[in-house]
Amino acid sequence: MDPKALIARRVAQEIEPNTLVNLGIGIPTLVSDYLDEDMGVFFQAENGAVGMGHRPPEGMSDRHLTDAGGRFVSFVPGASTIDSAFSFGLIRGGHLDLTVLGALQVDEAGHLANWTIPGQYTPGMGGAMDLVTGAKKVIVAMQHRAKGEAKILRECTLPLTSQRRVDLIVTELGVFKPEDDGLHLIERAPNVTLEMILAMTEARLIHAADVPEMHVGC
Amino acid sequence: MDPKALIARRVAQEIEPNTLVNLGIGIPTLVSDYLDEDMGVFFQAENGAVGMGHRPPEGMSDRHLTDAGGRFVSFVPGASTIDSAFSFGLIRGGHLDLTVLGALQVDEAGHLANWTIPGQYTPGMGGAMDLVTGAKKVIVAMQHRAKGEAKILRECTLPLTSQRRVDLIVTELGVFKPEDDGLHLIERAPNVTLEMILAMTEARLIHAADVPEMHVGC
Amino acid sequence: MHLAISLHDAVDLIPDGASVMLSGFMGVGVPDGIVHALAEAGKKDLTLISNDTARDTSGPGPLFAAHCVKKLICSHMGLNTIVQAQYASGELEVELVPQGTLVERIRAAGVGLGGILTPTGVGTLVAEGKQIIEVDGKEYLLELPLSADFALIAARSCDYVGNLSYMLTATNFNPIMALAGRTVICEPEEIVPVGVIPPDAVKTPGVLVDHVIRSTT
Amino acid sequence: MHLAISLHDAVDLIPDGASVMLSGFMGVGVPDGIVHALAEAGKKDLTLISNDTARDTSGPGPLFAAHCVKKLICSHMGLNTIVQAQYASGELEVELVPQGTLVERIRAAGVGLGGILTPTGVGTLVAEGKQIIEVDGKEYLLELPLSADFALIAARSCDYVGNLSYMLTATNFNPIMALAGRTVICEPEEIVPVGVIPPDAVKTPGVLVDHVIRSTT
Repeated sequence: MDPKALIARRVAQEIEPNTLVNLGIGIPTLVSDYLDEDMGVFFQAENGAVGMGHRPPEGMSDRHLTDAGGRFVSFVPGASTIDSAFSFGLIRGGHLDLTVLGALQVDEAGHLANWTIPGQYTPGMGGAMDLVTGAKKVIVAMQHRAKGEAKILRECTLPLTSQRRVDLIVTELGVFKPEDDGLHLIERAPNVTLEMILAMTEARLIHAADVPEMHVGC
Repeated sequence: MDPKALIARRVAQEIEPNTLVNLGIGIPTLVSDYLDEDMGVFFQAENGAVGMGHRPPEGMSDRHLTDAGGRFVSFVPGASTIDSAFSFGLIRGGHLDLTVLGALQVDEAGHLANWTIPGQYTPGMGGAMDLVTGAKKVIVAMQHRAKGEAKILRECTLPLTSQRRVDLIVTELGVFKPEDDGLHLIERAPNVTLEMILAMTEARLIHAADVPEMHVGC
Repeated sequence: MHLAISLHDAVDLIPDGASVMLSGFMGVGVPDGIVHALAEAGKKDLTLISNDTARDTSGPGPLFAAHCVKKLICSHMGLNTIVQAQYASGELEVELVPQGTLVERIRAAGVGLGGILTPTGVGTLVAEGKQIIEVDGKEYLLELPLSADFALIAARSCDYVGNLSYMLTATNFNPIMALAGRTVICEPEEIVPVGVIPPDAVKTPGVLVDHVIRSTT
Repeated sequence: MHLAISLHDAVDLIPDGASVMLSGFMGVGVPDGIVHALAEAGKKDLTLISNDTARDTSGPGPLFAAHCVKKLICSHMGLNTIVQAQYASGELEVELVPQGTLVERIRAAGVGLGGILTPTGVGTLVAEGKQIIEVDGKEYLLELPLSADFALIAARSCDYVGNLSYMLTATNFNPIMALAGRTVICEPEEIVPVGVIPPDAVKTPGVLVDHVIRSTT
């Protein structure tokens, strides 16, 4: 399976019915493709939409209805519009059940760095700091390494997005859960061995002798 | 002229066209009777109305449209509804051009006390503290004395409503303006002498030798 | 999907001793059905957060008549003789909060702020015991968030995903309290099919609403 | 009564060196007419407060292309290559603010708060130089109000007393900035007679709006 699709499918399993969910750009956006539309999940966009749906059919897009990237979207039945203060009120106030974001780095403490690389051009944190700080649950969805470098580290070297511990990390190699005692490897991807994961990860991992395999049902 | 009507007429002269005005209960409420309806003044009610109008005709009242006292009102053309946070955002944010309130006491420094008498039952400050602190202009409209006691004092003996200096005090005897150097008597009511005012006022008054008479045009 | 529940079930959700925000302003925009039902059920030791206490038989009035309330946090209690009597006798503990501060404290809890700085109350009795913070040479009171176990709110219309719209001055505290209750129970005037309330007319998205009371009529 | 003014007169109101809030999100809900007119007028040394910088030719883009902006306060500038170049060359000073903090700072200015306490940014670079206040054992950043000489906003409909309604996600920062500009200039898609926007559909009461731009078409 395509690594990105694998990650998105696994993250989709974490989504509870009747919840409010915010998906970041990149892999997180793919998650909605693997959800049952009858689950009653509402997708939030920071720019002020609750109940965002798919890209509208050709000729039916409207310049007043876009996602946080400025792309045309549609509304699902029961959607609503909110202003930016209300939108971040939902995020920071703990009303957002889940946010799924990408990462530059995560570490054993569950800290996430995803907004700036010192010395390089920084586009800005946008809503990331509020999302990571405020959402009830934060899942990092990312490819396990970037340009041959480990992204799951003992300690982030890049500036943090929040001091809040993320709840789950899903990569194409496995699923990781930061706890008080450290970072737990709780699942490995199909056809991936424990040894491969340990070799590709800088962080120290706590794991059972026999790590169960991810089920993504396909 | 009836003292209350005199006060209300004089306060009405202070109202500028195209402004947002909040009138407290009692004498302040009467002020709207003496305004030209073409002035473009919008009356705010703390409970969330911008553009409150008169009591509706018999049979046309609606339980969803009331003033801050819970009485049925109507909307003028161009009225709008706001929630309580927005309503006090207008008040505290300096968007309310004028509030007219009653007082228990005012003093030479322009301090107002109108919400509690220690040892007596205190109904609560409601929106008074926000109104006095936040409105661009605060006018006190009150009868000059209460139960034979002076209400314009050297220094308030009752707990203050705000540390903000009010802009004008209008009674049935005269008009008073607190400034840096003290409390100025700037107008006397028709048929009221300077001596009468001085005798009825505990505060020290700064005044011209010949205090001009109030014009209320009736 | 927010299952509509009966008034009876809604009342059962609220235990004695709970903190309860009740919306409304002088009896307007109050969920009257659940107020009466809580009073009839004889709930005890509630902490009630409400802008005002309306009159003896309106707004939160029935809760005081039935001795349900131990502590009241409000901006005004002036027109309710039962509240006055219970306050005088010491049965009722009262915390008075300026109205703009009250709604902003509730909002702060609802939107995840640790507090707000307001000029209201500086130099008055309201400042007692509160931290004063100076910004640009001006003093402000640090006012803290105010949340509650339950927010009981009234709406004009509600759809089956819990989206709410309000009408005119019956709006007042409703959309703010809907953000701040840990459990939000709405008593709408009508429940309508999903889609009937246009997205721009929704003032409280359904994701904030936990339970909707089905009309008993 | 808010007299509708021409685009030309609106541009004349804004001097070089002014601080300007510009609403919109990735080019949606932006008053594009006045943006282009300010760029063509060659305004200088503006401080621009905007959520993002959209793209080179959308949203606030034209203001950067015409070198109107000296300082930018925003949450994201990632997709505008002109902004990137001006930032890299040192022509443009940039202050990055988390989006939720940005909108809440603007709101604080608009509603007369001296600041707000937010958990966002604690323990990050954003906390540098800011006061940390502990409430109930949790740390918050004290974030200060953000106002501007002008707020330039876009609306769906505007009536002749300045009441505004917005449409869908073109709402975004508009109603918040309408509270916080010392002078508020609105560019609506349409101007309608008073009474056409129902009281409950008004999201910005006309009392907040100083000038409305008459369509040039």
